[in-house]
Amino acid sequence: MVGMKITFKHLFVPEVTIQYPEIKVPMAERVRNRLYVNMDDCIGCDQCARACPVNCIEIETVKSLPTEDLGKTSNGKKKALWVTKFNIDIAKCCYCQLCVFPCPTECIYMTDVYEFAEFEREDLLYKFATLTPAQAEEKKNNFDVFQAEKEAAKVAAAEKAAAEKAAAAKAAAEKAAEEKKDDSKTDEE
Amino acid sequence: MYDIILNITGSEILSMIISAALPLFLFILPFALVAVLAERKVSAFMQDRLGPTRVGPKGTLQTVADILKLFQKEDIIPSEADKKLFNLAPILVFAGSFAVFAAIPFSGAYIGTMADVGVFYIIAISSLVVAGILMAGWASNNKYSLLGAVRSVSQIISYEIPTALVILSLVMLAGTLNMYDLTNMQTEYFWNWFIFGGPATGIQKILLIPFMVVGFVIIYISTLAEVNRTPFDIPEAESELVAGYHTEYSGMKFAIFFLAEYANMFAVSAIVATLFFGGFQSPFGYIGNLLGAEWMIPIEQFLWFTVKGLFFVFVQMWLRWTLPRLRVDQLMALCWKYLIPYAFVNLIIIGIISLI
Amino acid sequence: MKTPEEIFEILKSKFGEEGVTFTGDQAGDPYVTVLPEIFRKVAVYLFKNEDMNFDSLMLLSGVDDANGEKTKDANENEIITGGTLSVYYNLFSLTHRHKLTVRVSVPRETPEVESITDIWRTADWHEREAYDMFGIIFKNHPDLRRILMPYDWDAGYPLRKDYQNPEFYHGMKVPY
Amino acid sequence: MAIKTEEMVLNMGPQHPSTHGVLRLELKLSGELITGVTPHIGYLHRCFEKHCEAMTYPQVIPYTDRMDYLASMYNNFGYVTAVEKLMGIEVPERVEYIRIIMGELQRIASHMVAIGTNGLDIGAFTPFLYLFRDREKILSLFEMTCGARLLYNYMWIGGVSHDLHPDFLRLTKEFIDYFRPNITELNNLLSYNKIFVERTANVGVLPADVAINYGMTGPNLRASGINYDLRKDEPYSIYDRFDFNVPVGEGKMGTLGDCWDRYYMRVLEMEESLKIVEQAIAQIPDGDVHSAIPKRIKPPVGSIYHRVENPRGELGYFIVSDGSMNPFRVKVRPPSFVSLELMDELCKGHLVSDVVAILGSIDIVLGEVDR
Repeated sequence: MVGMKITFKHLFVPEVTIQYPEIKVPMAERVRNRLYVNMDDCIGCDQCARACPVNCIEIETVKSLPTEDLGKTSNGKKKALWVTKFNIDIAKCCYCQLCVFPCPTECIYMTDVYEFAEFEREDLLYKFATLTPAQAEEKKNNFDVFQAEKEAAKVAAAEKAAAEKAAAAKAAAEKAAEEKKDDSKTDEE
Repeated sequence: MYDIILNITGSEILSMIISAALPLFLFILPFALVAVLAERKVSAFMQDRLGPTRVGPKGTLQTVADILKLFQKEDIIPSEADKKLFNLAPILVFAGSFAVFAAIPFSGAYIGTMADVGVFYIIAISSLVVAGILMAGWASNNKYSLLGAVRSVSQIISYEIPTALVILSLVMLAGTLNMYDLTNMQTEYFWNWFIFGGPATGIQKILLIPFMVVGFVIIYISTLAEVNRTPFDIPEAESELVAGYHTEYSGMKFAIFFLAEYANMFAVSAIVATLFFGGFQSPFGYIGNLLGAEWMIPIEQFLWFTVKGLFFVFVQMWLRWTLPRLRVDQLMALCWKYLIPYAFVNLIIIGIISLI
Repeated sequence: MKTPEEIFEILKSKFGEEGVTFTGDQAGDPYVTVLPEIFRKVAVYLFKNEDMNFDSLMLLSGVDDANGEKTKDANENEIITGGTLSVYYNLFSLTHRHKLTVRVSVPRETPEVESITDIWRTADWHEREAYDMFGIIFKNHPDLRRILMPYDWDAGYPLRKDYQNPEFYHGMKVPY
Repeated sequence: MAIKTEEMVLNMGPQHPSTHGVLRLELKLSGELITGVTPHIGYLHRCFEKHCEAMTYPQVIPYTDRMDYLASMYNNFGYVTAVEKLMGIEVPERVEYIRIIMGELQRIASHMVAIGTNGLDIGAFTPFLYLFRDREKILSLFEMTCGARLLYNYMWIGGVSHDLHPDFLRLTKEFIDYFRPNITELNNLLSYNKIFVERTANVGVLPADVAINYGMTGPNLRASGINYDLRKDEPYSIYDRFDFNVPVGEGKMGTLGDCWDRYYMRVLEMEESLKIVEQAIAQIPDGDVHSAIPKRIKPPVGSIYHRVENPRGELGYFIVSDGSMNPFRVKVRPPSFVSLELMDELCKGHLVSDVVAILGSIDIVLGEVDR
């Protein structure tokens, strides 16, 4: 009967539950919900992709040409890579926050948005890359072009070097031949 | 009521059926709707939560929403189930639990049937439910419901004996089986109720009080078990047998089982209120005859009857959300080793006292 | 309260020099390696003997030592042949509060270890798990069958280093 | 002619309201009496150990969370101290205190779930909801410090991910004062309730020697009268600085080692954990929590077995390292895996509704059993 007294007392205790859609639970500020990447700070260093236990971050970068200037990140680090693809598959993410700590420029962090359910699973694949596919293509092409030029330049340089060596060798050979001729001339005189 | 209908319809049988069936539609169905919501609200407040608040203002239309949902749910019949029994079971359980109301006096002016064997009829009809449950358990061809059905059958049958014994001791004292006369005996003030010794006078009354209280406790516990409620809800123990005999039912059949359970709950608390707490008698006189308006009394009596019934229904709900569940053999032990011997002793002592 | 070294000395004196060897130089806790042939007697001794009284087996874990030579087969996944599979027994005595780790190494092709289920009842499921994950067969074990993987998993033993995921299992694609 | 009775095999299948997860119990029944129970596990097997071999040491921590998802803080604690012992890292004082506070709060939360579901299986619905209302307070404490409510990845090798929130200590003190009277209320409502006692006393009795032989640990072992608690007998981290007593079963409500004892152990342990957290809050020093976290974690070659007192029993990590960045082999000794073996022994001769009571009292979590 003691138990009955308790439950009866609880009849008058005000309720603890809240009505979810109208009243929302205030989130703690360190809460770990949806990932967000601030793209203009991202230098494409792939630290977060390496730290992720479920590898749900895929990054592809293209080296920028020395001529292009990509500007600086907020804390003054020079950016050298075009980030053509930065996908986070939030459906696979286990919200462990291991990717937030190694990021040098702190551009990846967890926001407190928790209502991001989707109907299609593909929508959960967040694409953070700022370059449109066309731009990405273009960046890749001119990088390949640049690469090709460098190759060509190197090959050319190599040939020149080889040519010089050959020339030098020929010159040396001729000199030797002349000396032999001089010797023979001296012999003849 | 019966004679009013008689001169309207003129035929004997028709008026008998109408007057017996009237409480079913006018009172019990709306009560069942309210009871389902009340149970969820009471349990919610006891557990510091709100209960249904979405449907209708503060959740009042929740049960209507439930019934509509159950209506359009598909009526699945398991493949190897025994079709005839499967469909017959809910009807039997529904009929059994609603037929009881024919003999309960709702108010001075209204009683379903002026049956002289009132109480005896009630005990007989309520065991019809047992057949229904056994059919449901066996027909749904599922081990869990078979276990649930066998348990609930043994439980209901074994708990009818203490109920019958206590009613016997009461009827012996009152001398009549008719519920209407029983209630009239407990007229006027509440110390005339049977729990306080009934209409007897002097030494006999004082002697009777303790045994009447014991009798009330026994009958309350055993009727609880008969309705599969609170500590005895083993047949549909969620954590062991999933949902006992009505696991395989869905849609309308499940709604019928559900309503039958709540109707049974009210029926049982009405019987206990009528037998021990003076059915529709008001504890301290009627306002009707104070103001001299004769016609108000039956309405007042009906109100008192409903208040007492609801109070006992509330106590059942209160028990359900406080006490854990008994095991089957403990249940049987409680019935055979404690309730029945006490009921017998109680019967004998009351018999001796009534001889003085 | 005995240190593993003292226990090792007692075991060496009892079971002879070659049967029992001790490695304590590595990081973490030292362990005693026992030959599979005499392991059963050592176990019974450790359990029955008064001043040892190892009455509770904390953990039994199989480890694939992967010390065989590695060859590349058709579609360049590794196959390890030769080498050993070893079983580590972590024993503990409630009365004397001392611990011991015993290691038994068995060849990869015929991984057979005597079962100790009748000495420590807890070994029953641990051995079944070691069989399920590594394929180590425990002789006269009450019912040696797979415990964690589905019972009819026929694509080898998952925790071996050279384990390849099967393409389909009952028509279901395995790597999603 | 004797009635021909044959045994009925009842499958308390993977989907059953009271199997605490995905477990199939095959009960052999004659009537209601149980003649044999064979548990079938493996439905929740996520090959934790195979994952560990492909991950670096810090990346394994989120996986240890998901093993015993009701006490994931303590799983981290076990794994992290094992690797630290292997690498010989000394952790600053403040981190030790934070870990003890977090561990003990997690023990209270896990016991709350254990007691709640045990009561629920026996039919008492209301105490389950009272306990979950209090458990919400602990979860919000965890969320304040590390951001997550159930799977924290809070303890790292050599430190913790976040320092304590400024008003964490104050809120924890409030929680302790708030929760203490609730335990006595729970006791009156459930522990001493006549029907609850009748349902659990003398049910599933576990004698002491069988418990040891089966390798039983934690509250289930102490309920059989053996005073063995890792925090007292083999004090790891700084448990030796706190004074708390270890509750041991006395068979108050029936024979020693029955369901009621195992249930009551957890209630007493909740009170002890409150004491520990109280003392830890009082003595916590300041300091930096990130100082001892090594940049590159490459433990030396070797193997180690380290055990911790998880709310469900003794959680042990056997780590073999071959000197590379990834662990060579991580084997876990989950306490629930071991206590599940006892089901057959405990349930013989009882009724179907007792199986539910016994399963609730040994308190298993299937995530840990199947790994």
